[in-house]
Amino acid sequence: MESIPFGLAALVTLFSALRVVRSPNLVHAALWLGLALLGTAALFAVLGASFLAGVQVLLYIGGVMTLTLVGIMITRRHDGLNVPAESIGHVRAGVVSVALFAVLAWAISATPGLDAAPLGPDATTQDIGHALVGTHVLAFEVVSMLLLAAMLGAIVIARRKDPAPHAVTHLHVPATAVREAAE
Amino acid sequence: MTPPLTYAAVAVFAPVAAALVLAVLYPLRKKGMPAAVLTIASSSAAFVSAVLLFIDRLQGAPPELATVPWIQSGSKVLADVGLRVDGASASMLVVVTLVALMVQVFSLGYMHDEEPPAFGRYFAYHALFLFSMNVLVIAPNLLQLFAGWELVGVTSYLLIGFYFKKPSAARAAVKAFWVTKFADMGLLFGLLVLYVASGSFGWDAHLEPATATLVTLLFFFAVVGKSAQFPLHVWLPDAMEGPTPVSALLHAATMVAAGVYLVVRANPLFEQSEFTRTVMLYLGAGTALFAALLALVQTDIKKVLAYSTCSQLGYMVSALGAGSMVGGFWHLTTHAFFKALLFLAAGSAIHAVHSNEIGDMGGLLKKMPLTGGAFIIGSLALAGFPGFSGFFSKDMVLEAVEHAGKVPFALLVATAFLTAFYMGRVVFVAFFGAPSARAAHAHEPPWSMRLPLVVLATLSVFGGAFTTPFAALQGEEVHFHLTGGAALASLFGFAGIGLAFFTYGRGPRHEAPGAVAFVERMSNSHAVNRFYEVLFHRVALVVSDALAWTDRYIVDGLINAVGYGALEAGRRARPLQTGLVPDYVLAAVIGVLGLAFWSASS
Amino acid sequence: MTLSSCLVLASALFSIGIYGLLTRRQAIAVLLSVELMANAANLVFASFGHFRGGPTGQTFALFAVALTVAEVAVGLALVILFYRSHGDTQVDLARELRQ
Amino acid sequence: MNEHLLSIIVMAPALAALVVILLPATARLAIRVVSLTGAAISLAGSVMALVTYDRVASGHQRVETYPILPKLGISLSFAQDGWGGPLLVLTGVIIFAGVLASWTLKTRDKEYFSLLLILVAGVFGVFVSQDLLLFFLFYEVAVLPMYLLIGIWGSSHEVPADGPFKAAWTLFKVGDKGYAAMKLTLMLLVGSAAIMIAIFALYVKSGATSFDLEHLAQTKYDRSLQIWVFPLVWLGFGTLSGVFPFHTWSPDGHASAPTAVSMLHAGVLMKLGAFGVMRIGMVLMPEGTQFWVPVVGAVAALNVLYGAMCAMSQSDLKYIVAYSSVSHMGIVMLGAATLTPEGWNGAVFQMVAHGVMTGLFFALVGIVYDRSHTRSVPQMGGFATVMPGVAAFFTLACLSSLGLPGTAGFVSEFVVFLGAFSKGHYVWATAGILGAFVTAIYVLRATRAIFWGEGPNRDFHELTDARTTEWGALVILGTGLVILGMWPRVIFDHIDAGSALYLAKALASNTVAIFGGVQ
Repeated sequence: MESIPFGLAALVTLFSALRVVRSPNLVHAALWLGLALLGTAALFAVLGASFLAGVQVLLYIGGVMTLTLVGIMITRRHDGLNVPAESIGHVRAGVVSVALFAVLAWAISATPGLDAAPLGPDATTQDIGHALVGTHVLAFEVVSMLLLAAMLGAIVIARRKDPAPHAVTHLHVPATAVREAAE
Repeated sequence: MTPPLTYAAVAVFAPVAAALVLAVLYPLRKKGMPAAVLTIASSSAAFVSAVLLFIDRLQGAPPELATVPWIQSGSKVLADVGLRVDGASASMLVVVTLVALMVQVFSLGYMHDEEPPAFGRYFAYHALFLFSMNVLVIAPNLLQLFAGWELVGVTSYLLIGFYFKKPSAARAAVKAFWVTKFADMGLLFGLLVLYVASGSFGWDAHLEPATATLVTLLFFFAVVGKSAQFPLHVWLPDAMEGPTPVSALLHAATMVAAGVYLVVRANPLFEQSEFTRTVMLYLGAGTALFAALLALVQTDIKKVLAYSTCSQLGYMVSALGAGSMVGGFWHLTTHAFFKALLFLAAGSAIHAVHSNEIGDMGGLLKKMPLTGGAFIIGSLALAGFPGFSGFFSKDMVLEAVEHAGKVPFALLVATAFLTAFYMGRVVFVAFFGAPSARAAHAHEPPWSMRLPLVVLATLSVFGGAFTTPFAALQGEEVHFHLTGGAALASLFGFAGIGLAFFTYGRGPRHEAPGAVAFVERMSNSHAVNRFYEVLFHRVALVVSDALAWTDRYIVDGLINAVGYGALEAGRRARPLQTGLVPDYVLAAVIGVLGLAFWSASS
Repeated sequence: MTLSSCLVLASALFSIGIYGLLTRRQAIAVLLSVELMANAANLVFASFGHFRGGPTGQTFALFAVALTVAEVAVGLALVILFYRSHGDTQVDLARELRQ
Repeated sequence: MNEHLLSIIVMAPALAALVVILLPATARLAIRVVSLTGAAISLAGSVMALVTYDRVASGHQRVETYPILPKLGISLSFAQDGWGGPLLVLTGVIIFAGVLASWTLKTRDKEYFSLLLILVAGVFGVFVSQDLLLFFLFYEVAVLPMYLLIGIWGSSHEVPADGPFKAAWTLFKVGDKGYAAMKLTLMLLVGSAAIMIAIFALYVKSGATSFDLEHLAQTKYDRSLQIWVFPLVWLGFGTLSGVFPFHTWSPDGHASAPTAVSMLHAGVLMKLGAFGVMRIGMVLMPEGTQFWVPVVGAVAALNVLYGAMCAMSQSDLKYIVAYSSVSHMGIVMLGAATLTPEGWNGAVFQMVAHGVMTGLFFALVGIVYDRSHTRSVPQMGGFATVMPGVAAFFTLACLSSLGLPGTAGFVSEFVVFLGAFSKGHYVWATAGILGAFVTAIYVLRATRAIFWGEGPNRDFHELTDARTTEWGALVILGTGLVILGMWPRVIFDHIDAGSALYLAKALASNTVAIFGGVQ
C-alpha cells in the first residue's frame, strides 16, 4: 500500500542525487540537491515521520539550499547561473562507490529480521516533543550550544580580513626548511 | 686510650691537623712562612710522640690495638681503621718522623727562594705526606695500609710535580703515579683475594699454599712498583725532578721503603709462600746489581743517588726474600738515615752551585767542609765501610742471603763493590779535585740546612749501635758477628773505593773505563723506558683511539642510522599523503570495505 | 516497503554521496555531496524509527539535522575563507601542509 | 612537620619553580634567591631526613599516602628507606651547588631556573615514591625538561663526519645542541616506553589492583614473564644510566649541556636509571634478575673499561668527563649485578660518590670553559698559575675518580669489587680494576695538559680563579668527597639498611639465603 509512494519518492531522490554529483553546473547541482532533499522529505512522510519531513523542508530546503546558493554566488566568478563544477576520476569513484553499495546491500540482506512489519504505531509530534525536553534534554541543550558555537564560528571565520598571501608564505617557511633538511 | 696509643694518635693526627688548617686557612698558606712553622711544629710533635712510643715499646709490651669499624656491610664489619702499636710500627714511625722533620727543617733554607704561596704549598704537601705515611705505618690491617700506600703515592705525585711549570717535572710526576698505580693494582687484587680467602684484611691469616703464593705475589707486584724494583723502577730516576729535599724524604728514605715495610708487616703471609720469597730473593738481588750498574754512568748527582736507592732497595727485598725480616727492615732504617743524609748533602751542594751535574762541582770539600764531610760520611755508610751504620745492616742482609742462595749472594757482593765504586766516583769528582767555575763561589748553607746534616750524619755513623735493640724490638735475637760473606763484601767495598780513587781521584777527570762505556750505552738506550712508551703510545693509545672511533662512528653511528632510517622512511612514505581530500576519502572508504571483508571472513 | 528496502535506499544515497565526494573538485560541490550522505543517515534513523516504533529514531534524526546545519554553516564559512586566500574554491589547492 | 618532611622536600623546588614563573623576568636577583631558597629547603630537609632516619628500625619510614585513583590503586605515596636519605642529600647538594654554579647565567634565566627546579622535584619524587606509576611519572618529570635545558641553553660544537654512517652525520648536524638535546630525549623516551610496558605487565599480572611497590614486590610473577620483562626494565632505565650500547646520548648531551644541567644530569639523573634497575627490576623480579644477571654484570664490566678507554682518547674536556661518567656508572651496575650486600652497598655508595664527584667535575669544567672559551684540552696549558683553586679542586675530583683511598670513589669501588670477588666474578672485578687504572691515566693526563706546564699562552688573557658563588659550589662538593672518603659511615650505614631491605627481596627466590655474609 505504501510501496507506490515510497517507490516514487525513492526514484526521485536517487535520480536527483545522481544529478547532484554529476551535473557540470554547480548551480544546477545545488538545485538538484533541493529536489533530492524534497524526495527525502517525502520518504520521511511515508515513513510516518511527518514532523521530521516538515523540518526537512523548512530547514534544509529553506535554509541550507539558500545558504549554499549564496555561497556559490559569492565564491565563484560566474557567468549568470552557469557555474562550472569540474569533476575527475569517475571510473575510480564509480568502482569504489558501487563496491561500497554492494557491501552495504549484502550486509543488509545478510541481516535477518529486517522484513518484519512495524512493531508499533509511529511516534507523534507530541512524543517527539516529550523526548526532546525529557529523556534527551541534555543532548538537546548540547546541540543548541553547538548551533550557537557554529553560528559564532562561522561568523568569525568568514569575517576575518584577508590574510591570504601572508598566511600562505608563513606556512611555507618551515615546510621548505624541513624539506631542505631532509635532502 | 693507653699512653702508647695516645702517642701513636698524636703522631698520626698532628700532621693531618696541620694539613687541614693549611687547606682551610689558605691565607696562612699564601704567606709561606706560617705554613712552614706550623708544619714543622706538627712534625716535631709527631716525632716526639714517636720517640716516646719507641721508648715505651723497648720495654717489650705486647702489641696494642685501637680500632673503629670503618665500613659495615650486611650487618657485619667489613673493615676497621685504627692504630696498631708494636715494635715494627714504632721503629718505622721514629724513622719516618725523624727524617721528615729533618727534611722539613732543611727545606726552610733550601726552598727559601720560592714565592711565598709555593713555599706554603710545599709545606702543606709535606704535612699531608707525613700524615699519609703515618697512616700506612700505624695501620692495624692491610686495608688501611693500602689507603696510606695510595695516599703517599699521591703526595709523591704532588711533590714531584711541585715545579709544575716545568714540563719535565709534570711528566715525571704523572709517570711516577701511573707506574706505582699500575703496581698498586696488585695490592688491590691481593687484598680482595685475601679477604675472600680469610674473611679479613689482617696479615696473620692462614691460607692454602696456592692462595698464599697468589696473594703474596700480588702484594710483591705492588712492592716492585713502590720500591722501584726492576722492571718498574723507571719512575724513580725521573722523580728526581722534584725538589731535592723531597727526593731525600719520599724517594729515598720513607715512601719507597713502604714496599719493604709492607713485606715486613705481611711477613706472616710471606712466610707461607716459599715461591714468592724465592722470586723476591732473585729479583731483589738482580735489581741491586742492575741499578748499581746504571748508577755508575749517571752524571747527575741526584740520578746516581736515585739508582743507588733502587739498588739498596734491592738489597732489602733480597733480604726479605731470604727470610730475614729483621735484616731487610734494619737496612731500611739505616738506609733511611744515610740516604737522606746523602740527598740533603747533595741538595746543599746543588743549592751552592745551582747545578745537578757532578761535572759542575769539584773541590767542594774545601768550600763547604760540613756538606762535604756529611756526604763522605753518607757515602761510607752506603758503601758499608766497617763501623758505619750501613756496615751492620748490610752484613745482616748478606748473611741471610748467603744462606739462601749462592747466585743472589754473588750478585749482592758484586753490587757492594759497584756501590763503593760509584759513590767513590761522585765523592772524588764532586768534592775533591779542582773546583769548576760554578763551584768557585760556593759556600756553606744557613744553619737550617746544616743542622739536619749533622743530625743525620751522626745517626749514619753511630746507628749501628742500635742493631741489637732494634732486632729485639722486632722479636728477634741478633748478636753481631762478622761472617765470611760480609767480610768478603767489605773487601770488595774497599776495592771499589780504591778503584774509584785510581780512576777519578787523581787530578783531572779521566774518561770512564772501558767496561763502564758498555753500561753507558745500555743506560742511554733507555730500553725499559722505551718499552713502556711503546706500550702506552703504540698499544694503549692506539687501542683507545680505535675504541673511541668505534664508539663515535659505529655504536653511536648505528643509533644515528636508526634515526636516519626513520626520517628516510618518512620521506619515502610522504608521497602517500597527496594533500587531496578525495584521496583521503578514498582511503577511508577502502578501509571500511577492508574492515567489512575482514569481519565477514572471520 | 520493508526496513531492508529503506536501508538499501539509504545505502544507495550514501554511495552516491561518496561518489560525489571522490569526483568533485569544487569545495561547494563537495559540501553538497556531504549533504547527501547526511540525508542517507537521517533516512536510516527515520526508517528504524518507523519500523521499531518509539520517538527515539526521529529525535535522533532531528539532532542529526541540527548537526548538519551547523556543519553547513561552518563549512560554507571555511569555503569563503578559502576562497579569499586562494582566489578559488578548488579543494586541490588546499595542499600547503603537504609541501 | 616531620611526618610531612618528604612532601616538603619534593614540593619545595616545585613551589620555587612556580614562584619563579610568576616573577617578572627582569627580577634577576629575586629569581636566583628564590631558586636557591627552594634548593636550600630541600637540602636542609634531606639532611634532616638522613639524620633522623632510624637505622636500627630500618624499613620504610615517614610514610605518607594520598590516594589519587583508588579504583586503579594509584596513590601519591612517599616513604624513606635506607637508600632514600643519602640519595636525597646528594640531590639536594647537587641542585644547591648547581644553582650557585648557574648564578652568572645571562639568557632567559627565569625559564632556566624554573625548569631546573621542576626537574629536581622529579628527582626527589623518584627517590621517595612508593607507587610504581608515580615513580614513573616523577621519572619523566625529571627527564623531559632536559630537552629544553640543553636545546636552549646548551652549546654546539663540530664533530667531523666519518665512518659508515656519514650520511646521518651531515643530516643531523652532530654536535649541534639541538641534535644533542634531541638524541638524549629520544633515546631516553624509547627507554621510557620499554619501562611503561614493563610497568603495565607487572601491574596487570599482580591482579591490577595496586601500583604500590610493596604490593607488587609480594606478587610472585611467572618465571617466563620475569624473563622477558626484566630486560625491558634493565635497558629502559639502563639507557639513562649509560648502559652500553645505549650510552651514546651521554657524551653529546653532557658536552652540549650548560654547566648546572650537566652537573644535575650526570650527578643525579644517571643515578635514577641505576636506582630504577635495582628498585624496580631486581626487587620485583628476582627470577628474571637471576636469569639476566650474568649479562647485566658483563655489560657493566664492559662499560667500566670501555668508557675509560674511550675517555682516554678524547681531547674535548667535557667528553672526557662524560665518558668517565659512563665508566663510573658501570661500577654501579656492576655492584648491583653481584647481588651481594657489598655490591649493593657499593653501588648505592657509588651513586652518591660519583654524583658528588661528577658534579664537581662539571662545575670545574664550566668554570674553565667560561674563562677560556674552549674545551679543547690540547689548546690549554699552565692554567694552574692563574687559577690555583680550580686546579686544586680538579685534582681532588680526579683523585676521587681514580679511586684514591680517602676520597669517596675508593670506598664504592673497593666495596663493589669485594662483592664481585666474593661471588667469584673475577673477570668483572678485573675489568673494573683495570678501568680504574685507565681512569688514572686519562684524568691525570688531562690535569697535566690543562693545569700544568708553562703559564697560559696569550690566547687566554681573561683567566681568573673561581668567584664567590662558584667557590660555594666547589667547596661544598669537594668537602663532600673527602668526608665520604674518610668516614663513609655518614651514609654507609643508611645504605646498608636499605640494601638489607631490598636485597632480601631480590634474592627471595633463592633456596639459600645469601644475605648476611660473604663466605
